[in-house]
This record gives sequence, C-alpha cells and structure tokens, in this order.
Amino acid sequence: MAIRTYIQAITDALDVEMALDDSVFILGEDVGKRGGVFSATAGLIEKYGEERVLDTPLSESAIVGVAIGASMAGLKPVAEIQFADFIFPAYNQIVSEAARIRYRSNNDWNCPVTIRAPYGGGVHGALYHSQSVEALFYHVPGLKIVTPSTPYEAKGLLIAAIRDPDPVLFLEHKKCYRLVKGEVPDDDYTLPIGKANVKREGDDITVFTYGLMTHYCLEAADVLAKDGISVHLVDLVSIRPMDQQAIVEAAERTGKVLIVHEDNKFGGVGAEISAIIAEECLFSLDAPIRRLCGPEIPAMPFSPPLEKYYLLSASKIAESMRELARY
Amino acid sequence: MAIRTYIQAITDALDVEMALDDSVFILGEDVGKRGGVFSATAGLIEKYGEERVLDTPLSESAIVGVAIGASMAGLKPVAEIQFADFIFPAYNQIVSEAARIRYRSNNDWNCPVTIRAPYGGGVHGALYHSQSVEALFYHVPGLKIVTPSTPYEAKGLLIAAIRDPDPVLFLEHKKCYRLVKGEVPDDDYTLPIGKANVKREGDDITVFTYGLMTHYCLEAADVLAKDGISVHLVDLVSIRPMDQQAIVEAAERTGKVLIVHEDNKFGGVGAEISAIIAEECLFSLDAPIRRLCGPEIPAMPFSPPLEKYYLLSASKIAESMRELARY
Amino acid sequence: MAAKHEELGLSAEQLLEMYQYMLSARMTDERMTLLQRSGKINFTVSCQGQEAAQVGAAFAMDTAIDWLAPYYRDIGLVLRFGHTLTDLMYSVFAREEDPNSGGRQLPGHFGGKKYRTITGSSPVGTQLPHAVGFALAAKMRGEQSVVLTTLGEGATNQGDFHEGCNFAGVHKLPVIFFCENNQYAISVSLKMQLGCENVADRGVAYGFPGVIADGMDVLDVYRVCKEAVTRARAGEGPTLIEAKTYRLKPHTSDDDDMRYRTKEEVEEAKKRDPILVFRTYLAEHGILTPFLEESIKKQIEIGLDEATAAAEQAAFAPPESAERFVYAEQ
Amino acid sequence: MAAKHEELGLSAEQLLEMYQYMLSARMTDERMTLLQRSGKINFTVSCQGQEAAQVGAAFAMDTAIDWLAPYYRDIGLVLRFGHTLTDLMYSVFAREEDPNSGGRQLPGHFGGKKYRTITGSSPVGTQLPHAVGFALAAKMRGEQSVVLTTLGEGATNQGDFHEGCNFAGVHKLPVIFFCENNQYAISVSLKMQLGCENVADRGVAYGFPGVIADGMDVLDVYRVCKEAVTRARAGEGPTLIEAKTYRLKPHTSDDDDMRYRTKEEVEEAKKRDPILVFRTYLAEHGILTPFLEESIKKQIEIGLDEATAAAEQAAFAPPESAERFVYAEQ
Ligand SMILES: Cc1ncc(C[n+]2csc(CCOP(=O)(O)OP(=O)(O)O)c2C)c(N)n1
Ligand SMILES: Cc1ncc(C[n+]2csc(CCOP(=O)(O)OP(=O)(O)O)c2C)c(N)n1
Ligand SMILES: [Mg+2]
Ligand SMILES: [Mg+2]
Repeated sequence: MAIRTYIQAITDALDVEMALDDSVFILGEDVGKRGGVFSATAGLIEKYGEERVLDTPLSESAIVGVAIGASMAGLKPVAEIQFADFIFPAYNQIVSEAARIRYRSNNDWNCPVTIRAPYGGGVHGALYHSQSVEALFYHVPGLKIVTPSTPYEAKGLLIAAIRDPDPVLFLEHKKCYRLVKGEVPDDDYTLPIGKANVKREGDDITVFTYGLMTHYCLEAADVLAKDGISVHLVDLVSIRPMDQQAIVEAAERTGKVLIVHEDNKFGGVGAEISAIIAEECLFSLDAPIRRLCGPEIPAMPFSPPLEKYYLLSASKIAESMRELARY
Repeated sequence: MAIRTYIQAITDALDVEMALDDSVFILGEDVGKRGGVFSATAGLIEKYGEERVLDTPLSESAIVGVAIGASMAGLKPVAEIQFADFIFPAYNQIVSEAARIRYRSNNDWNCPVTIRAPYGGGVHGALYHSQSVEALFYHVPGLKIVTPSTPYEAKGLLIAAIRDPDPVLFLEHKKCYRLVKGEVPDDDYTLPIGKANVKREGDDITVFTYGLMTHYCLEAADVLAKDGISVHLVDLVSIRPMDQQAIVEAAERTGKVLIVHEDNKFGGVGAEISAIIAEECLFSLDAPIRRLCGPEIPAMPFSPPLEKYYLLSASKIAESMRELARY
Repeated sequence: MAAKHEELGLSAEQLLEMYQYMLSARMTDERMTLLQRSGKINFTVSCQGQEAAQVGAAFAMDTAIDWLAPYYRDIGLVLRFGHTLTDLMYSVFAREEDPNSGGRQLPGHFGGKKYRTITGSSPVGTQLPHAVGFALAAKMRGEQSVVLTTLGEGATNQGDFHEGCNFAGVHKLPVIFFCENNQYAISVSLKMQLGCENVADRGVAYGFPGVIADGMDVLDVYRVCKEAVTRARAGEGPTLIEAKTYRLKPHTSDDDDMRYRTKEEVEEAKKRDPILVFRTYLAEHGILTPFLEESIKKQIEIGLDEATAAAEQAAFAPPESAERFVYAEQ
Repeated sequence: MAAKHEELGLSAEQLLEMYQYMLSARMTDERMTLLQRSGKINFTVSCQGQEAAQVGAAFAMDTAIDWLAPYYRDIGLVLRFGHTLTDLMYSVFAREEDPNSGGRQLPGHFGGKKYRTITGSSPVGTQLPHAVGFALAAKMRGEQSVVLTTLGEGATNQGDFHEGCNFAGVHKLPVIFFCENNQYAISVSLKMQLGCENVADRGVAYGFPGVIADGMDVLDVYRVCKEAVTRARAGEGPTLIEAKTYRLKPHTSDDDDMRYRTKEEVEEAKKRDPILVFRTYLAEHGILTPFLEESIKKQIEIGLDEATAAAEQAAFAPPESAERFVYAEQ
C-alpha cells in the first residue's frame, strides 16, 4: 500500500473506476486540460480522452442535468462542481430531479450520478470559496451524501458512490486535499455508504463530527488524553443515510455528547444528530447535548483574523471537550 | 374587524401596503391579469396598474434576482413564487445573493425583498405541488423565514416582512388559504418577526408546530382535553429567527415535548427545535423528545390513499399526544 | 404539382394514421375533461390545439431507437411512443398501473422506459438537460438515436433551456428542442414572456438552426421535424423548432382563461383548429370520407370506453407503498 | 478625414484621461502581482488585456447617475466609477477600510454605494438580474439612469444571463450587458464554451441588438457603448455588447495557464495589447509624447506606493466584527 494524499486518493478512485468500467465518465469545468482547479482529475484526459473527461461550459445546472440524463441512459457520470459554493445554480436539478427520479417513476428509472464538490474553509477562500453545503441537502430523501475524512475512505467511498444506483453527493473538504495523507490500497475496493466510523475509543465523552473536523477532534482528543480524559470519537462519514445505530451506541457509551462541525449551528447536521439522541436515548445522558459549530454568519470572511474567528481549531475543540468532561 | 380567509388577509396586506407606500410592488408569474393562481393578488393590477403588479416571464431566478436588484435600488418588491416547489431555480439568488448582500458589503447594501410562496400538501397537488421547503432554507444566516397560521398573523406579518430591511421568505400553507378564517383588522398593523405564539396553554405535554399543523394540533388538543389531558401548544410562526426563549420556556413547563410538522423528519425544522431543548433544558425533560412528521419520501404522491398515507391528521396527532402524555 | 404529403413521401395510410393519433389525443382530452367535471378525476391538462404539433413531431421520429423527453401537454406524442389509452386513464385515475409513476405524479407527467419516454417532473425546462444527456450518451456509444424534447414557449425563459441548448450546441448532439408555442404561459401572453418575437430566434444563440413550423398543420410540422432528425442522425447537431399553435382550452382544469383572454380570440383561433385543418386536407385529397371519419371516431370511442372502465376498476397502489423506491431496494 | 476620436467627439484631454485610467489599471494589477508573489497578499485577479474594454465602457457612462454591476476583473471600470488606488489596496490587503466588503470578500468583488457600484459575489452571472432590477427601478421612477453590467464570455452560459437578458428585453429596460470576451473561462476555450461563434449573436434571442466591439481598441469600445447608452436613455431598451479581448495573464494568481495554452499564443496576443494599441494611436496623433508618458507613469507609481503603504499600515477589522451585519442592527 502506498501513502497517498486525500486528493491523490480521489484521482486514484476515478482512475481505477474508469479503467474498469467504460461507462464511467467525468464532466465539469476545467476537469480536462487543466486537470481540475485542485488537480483532482489531473492526467485523466491524457489517459481516457476528451470524450470521457469532458470540459463543459460554465453552467452548473447543465453539468448536473446532463449528467442526470446520461445516467438515466445507462452511463455512470461523475460531475465535478468546481467549488461547493457554486452548486446552487444546480440545486433544482439535484433536489427536484436527481433525488426524485426513482421515486417519481415508481422505480422505472434511476439516476446513478455522482456529484463531487470541494467544500469547507480555512484556505483564504472567503465568503464564496469556503462554504459547507451539507446541511442544505441532507434533508432531501432520495439523495445520499458522504464526506470522508481520510484518503482510504475517500477512495473506497468514491468508488462506492460511482457504483451506487442512486445519486450521491460526494463532498471533499478542500483543506484535507494536501494536508491529509494515509495508506491507500492500489486496487479497487469499496466502503459502505451509510456507515459511521469510530476513530478513537473512549469512555468519558462522545464526540460526533465529520470531514476536516475529524482531524482536529483527534488532535484535541490527544491533548485531553494527557489529562486522563478519554474521548470516544465518531466520524459520521456519511450524512445521509446517517448511521443512527452508531450514533445511539456511541452516545450511550459515555452519556456525554459533543457535536462538532465547521458549518454554522442552526439547522445544521448537528441538529439532527442531537435530535436522534434526544429521541432514542435521552435517559442515558448525563449532560446536555452540546454543539460546537461555526458562528451564525452567512460565510467565512477573507480577512485572516475574521477567518480565524470563524474557524474551529483543535484548541477550541479541546476546550469544549474539557468543559463537557467536567460537567 | 371583518372575518377574512387566510388568502384574503394576504391580499389585504398587499393592498394596504401598496396604498401606503409607493415603493412597494409585486412581481411574479400570473400575478397581474390572472390575479395569481390562488388569487392572492386578485384586483391589485386594476387598482395599482401594470407597473406595480408585474406579470413576469416564467423564470424564477430572474423574478428573485430582479427583485433583489430593485430592492437594493430602494424599492420594496414582493416576489411571488407560484408554488414553493418552483423556488429551487431561484435558490442561488436567494441563498448566495439575497441572504448575503448586507454581510458581504459590510452593511453598505441591503436587500429588503419579500418572497411569498405557497407550500404544503393535502390538495391533491402531487409530488411537485405539495412540498414543504422551509428546512431547505432555515439553515441560511441572513434570511428570515415566517409561516403564519392564521389570517390575523398572516396580514400583520406580511406587512412586517415588506417593511423589514432584510430578505424575508414568507411561506403560506396553501391549504390554509380558504380553510382558515378569522378576524382581521382593516388597517395596517405589524407583528414581530421572530416571535412564537402560544396557541393554547396546558400542563401535561408541550407541542411545537407551525403552519397548517397548528390547526390540526388544536383539534387534537381539544380531543385530549376531553380525556383530561392538557396540551401546551406553541406555534413557532417564525422559523428563522426562531424564538429560542419561547421554546425553552414551553418545554420546561411540562417536561414532555412533541414536535409536529408536515415536512419529513430527517434534518427538518423539528431537528433544531429538539437540539435547542437538548442543549438548553435537557434536565427538565421527563420523556424523550418526539417528532411526528411526514415520512422519509421525496414528496407527497398524487394517488389519494398515498397522499393520505403521507399526511398527518388531527387523529394521528392526538394519538401521538396521548402516547406522550402516558409516558 | 404533387400534393404536400407526396412531396414528403407520406402515403395515404400514413396520413390516416396521423389523423387517428390526432383525433385520439383530442378525444382523450375531451373524455378526461368530462371525467373531471363529473368529479371522477381530480385534474387534467389539455392538449387541444396542439395535436398537429405533437403528432407531426412524433411521426418524424423512429420510436424504436429514439428517445422522448416530453412535457405535460404531449398526449399526441406519448400515444405514438407507446402509451395506450388505458395507460393514460390509469394515470388520470392515479392507479397503481399508471406506467408514468404508479399514480404518484399528476396527470401529464409522462414517462416509461418501455416507451423510451424519459420520466418528467413539474418544474418546467428541467427535461432539456436530461435530453441532452441522453444525446451525449448516444453520441458516446455511437448509437443512431435522436432525442426529442418538448416544452412550452414560456419555459424557454428558464435557465435550463439556455444551459441545455448551449451544451448541445457545443457538442453538436443529436437532440431536437421542440417548442409548442401556444401563445400563453398560463395567463401571460407571448409578448410579456419573450423579449424576442419568435422562439426560433433563439437557435442562433447556440449555433444551430431555429426553425418555425406551422403548428396547426401536421404536415408542416412533420416536414420541419424530419429535416431536424436527418441533421441529427448525420451528426450535424441540434435543431430548435418552434411550432406555432394555440391553446384552445384553459391552462388546466384548475384555470379560468376568461380572466385573461376573450372568447372571441379563442373562437378566431378555432378556425385553424389543427384537426379541422387536417380533416379538410384529407377530404380535399379524397383520403378521408365522412364514413371513414365516423368509423375512426367510433373506434376511438370504444377504446376510450374500455380504457376508462379498466382504469376505474383498477386499484390504487397500497398506501404503505408510498414508502417504496426512494432508493434502490436490495 | 477626421481622426477617430474627433468623430467620437473626444478631446485630447479626454483621451489622455482614458489612457491614464488604462495605465492605472494595468500598473495596479502589476503591483498586486508583485505583492502576491512576495507573499504580502493572498490573491489577485488580473485585468491585463481588458483595460481598453473596461475603460472604453466606463467613459461612455455618466458616473453621476448611472449604475455599475461589475465582475471581478473590472479594475479599469471601478477606478472610473470612483474606487481609489487606496481602496483597491485595502481590498487586496483585506483591510477594514476596504469599501467593497471591509475585507470580507476576495479581491475583485467590487461594490460601494458611494461609487454607484452594486455589491457583487463570486457565483458568475448573478449580477445580471440585479442590474436588471436597478434598471426596472429607474424606469419605474422615471429616472435617466442606465445600468452597466459586465461579465465574461463563459458566464454567458449561465441561466442567469438568459433570464436576466430576457426580462430586460421584455420590459425594454435601460441596461447594458457588457461581455468581456477574453477567449478563456479559466482553461476552457471559447469554442468549448459557446455553441455560437460570438457572444453578440445572443442579443437577438432577447429582441435587442448584440454588437461586437474591438475590445483591444478603447475608442471602438467607447463608440459602441456610447450608442448603447443613447438607446437606453431614449427608452429603446437594452444592448448586448461583446468586447473581443484576450486575457494576457493566468486566470488568477492561483492559476497556471501554461497547462492549457501556449506561450506563443499569448505572445501573439500581446501584439495587440490594448495599452500598446492606444499608446500608438495617441503617439500618431501627437497627443502622447514619451515625456508625458513617463510623467503619467511616475504619477501612478507614486499613487500606488502611497496606496500600498496606506493599506499595509491599515488595520484589519476586529475579529468579533465577523458577527456583525448579518441582519440590520437596531
Ligand atoms: C419552474 C416552474 N415555474 C412555474 C411553474 C408553474 N407553471 C406550470 S405551467 C406554467 C406555464 C407554462 O407555459 P408554457 O411553457 O408556455 O407551456 P404551456 O402550458 O403554455 O403549454 C407555469 C407558470 C412550473 N411548472 N415550473
Ligand atoms: C457559478 C460559478 N461557477 C464556477 C465558478 C468558478 N469560476 C470562476 S471564474 C470562472 C471562469 C469565468 O470565465 P469567464 O466568464 O469567461 O470570465 P473570465 O474569468 O474569463 O474573465 C469559473 C469557472 C464561479 N465563480 N461561479
Ligand atoms: Mg405556452
Ligand atoms: Mg473569459
């Protein structure tokens, strides 16, 4: 097994799957010659040609809409949205179309499209190149949403997403791209969509998170370990379907729950995690359910001190964990 | 005070405000000659002319986008989206633009636009004329969202929305339009955005809801009253900002909480209500927080038995209330 | 001078078949209206006035290999692509056997893999990018299929029209954008909808022909569509076709068109009712006799009676089935 | 024969002013690039190659009554509408005094009520409907204002371009859609972006003129824009203008353009560098001497030095201010 960065794992997944399955193709802005603005598709046009690595016009609704059509026709499109912030022009195609095609046709048609989108902040991307979008989609039945945090999961889940017979929104935290490295098998393998992963076992408090924050939480947990506080850390990985059983088990294990996400709190993914716990295992709790999230502002500012103000960090998280442990 | 239907209250609000303020104008599909497909704008073009009651081309993104521009230029547009199901082509304009204009310009610009949209089911509208959309917007800082349940609130809040200096998404449950009647003052008055209303006081269980379900919950509470169970009923009215204080007070009052909404559960508005309670007053609870919502399917089917299967009713709600009271 | 249909290479039999489809569409619509008025069904969307456009386009296609992404008025089109009268009745009665959706969608939301008809939704214009996706797939796989997608003139103002057309234009895909311009988008007239005069004017914005057809003349529509199909199959790319028609009935059974247009205007338009126009043509060329006309009508009547009876007796899907098919079932 | 500028009614002083703006834009861009390379600022978007387009358009407008909804490359335009060099430096240094956003937005996201410049975002094309809204407001209030909005050729493929243009076309609003066609949308070339050949071809789809200007010639751009302004003020509605330019630098400071185009192609384009073209014209007409040129440059240098120093020393907004202005404050 080789050590790969997160973004290399994405490229590997696309490469492996395109080699195995002729019906897989990529479309999006600058995915061809340019290899994608983050290089996720670098080298693929040279290998698979212009027909299978399609540079599209600047029109997200068409990118997704054409992918939907091609997927109904039996192909396996992987659409790239250059930044998750620019997925909204395609919102109607994703929510009204992709997510409903199987249901509205009573299982006659289906829509095996994968939509990749880099999201998240901390890269001086400012208001419109830093957003988290998961909470604006996770309410939609018919969609699947995953956001792996490691190269190993990224590759296995991207292949699973491509092979999935239903639409999958595949969210990649762009700060993970080069920051996160790990062992990745060379061949093709899949990981199950809908399963959370326990990233660290512990007995004092339970933390739920996903994406980049998983790494910050691990760092924070290391710090707390030195003080003898043991953190049970669950990486959701999949936002919809959400692994309800894993959530309940982990919450019951310590009775103290902290939910961490970069995205703002109100109506965010943490709300549902909390609601599941409050519904399923309220009496196992020894403390109120806390959420540590971004502030209630429309997005992350450009100015470095303001961006820093927005962002969570291992130390902010550690502080919150400590408070909860003391409760 | 006259007895008015919900939809008449909407028309009254528009009429009053257009008479008072020259900068108020209406734009949308079929709002002019046709008076709106639900007649919300009936008679207004005759009174205020084509310039102030604008029949637009069939393009939601332009309707909202042009309204945003006109509002920045100092007018007070009221944009009608014919059915909430068709708001998604304008999602980018609402989320990326309207909600962020004040923030991104550091308070230099603002966007006092009102967007009206009829939502909700039970009218044989099928998958695309029955949807609830509040949960797809309520996570967005910068937006306000209200959904009054009575004619009195509808008029007062619509006037408040038009006068509000920030964008307001004004959601009208279309089944309320002719079903719900009540006393409405003739003149102009406003009600505060962001305030929940206690619609019934009680001591055994607390129920949170909004929109049409408020009426079903009231009906159910009447039934329970006969069995000696007293229901404390809170109508949220405003989804964002959400009246956190009212939620905590009402939850603490009985210690037993049921959240009811027509929309599906996962990631819905109820998730945030539950999370607020689990965060703020967990130890006041005597029962798990329950949510009674629509099933996890993309939308409401046309076929009457399937539509009925989707919909909540006073009796389904009463059953759920009773269960909670017994807990 | 050869008759129009001879120039187009159409036989008398083919013309009669076309007429039959047009009449079927019309009579189906009329029947549904009756059913709706009598409270047996909830909702209808009328095709009246647009039968020539729909049937003319349908006959230009090869239903064995081509694809259809229709819009809600296209009774004439989907009949030709395989929907039976009974299918249509299942749909308006919202029965389980409705091939479009098992009764989940409103009438007019056509679809069916077996009919090479792509599932559609209510938000207008979204089908265009899908049609383009099918055309892209056909091109990538070297298939001969052409994709026909339809929409109203109002819907050409949606972003998806623009984005779909442009994508197809860049890649020269085998797709036909067929606009049934019936002069109204609910109550909003053409000149309040479109900055330009003709929908066809929009083709140039995407680098392909925009062509006007007389939508009240099935043969003219057929001619224009046939040319577009030939272009598409030859790899020459998309065509935008505007069939100029008129909506003879209210927008749907929920609409009252007298709020925004006059009886006189409608009556005037009826003089060019496409069924009338074609009937006259057929009569003039000795192809349709009153006797034949009666027998065709009779046939359709019988078909509609049977279809209605079958649908009325058919079952709804079981209530709990509402939970099914959100995702693939194992 | 009168010189081009005389035909346009432009004096030598005005020409020099235009040149000054073009050079300011160019030199500001160069300075920012240096600042970025040296790590002092994070990000730049280049205007190089598009200065004639921007300044030509700007000079056709009345900055006292007109409105501007620009896009991210428009240094030349916003300078003329009031942004100072210091403003621009505040912006790239993300300082509190940045008039666009107080340092919240990326550089290039211009705005400022006092400059009649409408706040913009990153998702391309969204500014078009806003501009149309301003034009609608102007028409409703009987004002003489014209709205200028700009975008790249890639952005003309967004739904909002279509919907915005059509709305303006239907209501004959005083708005100018000004496309700076620099041949690339990041790496994607014109022929992979647009089904049609010219952006200007798209005007007809909305019932208003689509006009091509030589975007490397500030006088040609001025001429075409002036005509559009005249039409707009006369109530004759919108114009779509395509200024044919070339992006001389990578897309942004994050881009590497050698991945998708050749040095040779860029060098070839530089032969028609708009600054060079205009300088030659001015020299030929005895308006610009080497001495004058040097003194203009010097002046701008000084301005840039001062602006940079001021911005470098200026403060960031306080961190907690990030929470402000989500909604109106009481
Ligand atoms: C995106 C969207 N907005 C609004 C509607 C509501 N609506 C249904 S049909 C219609 C008018 C359509 O007009 P046109 O495209 O000309 O087709 P026609 O009905 O005239 O055949 C409208 C506004 C819709 N279905 N989708
Ligand atoms: C909706 C949207 N999608 C994608 C992007 C990312 N993006 C920024 S600029 C750009 C290319 C724009 O090209 P063009 O419109 O020709 O303008 P240019 O940069 O060439 O001046 C892209 C794809 C964006 N900003 N907005
Ligand atoms: Mg129409
Ligand atoms: Mg460009």
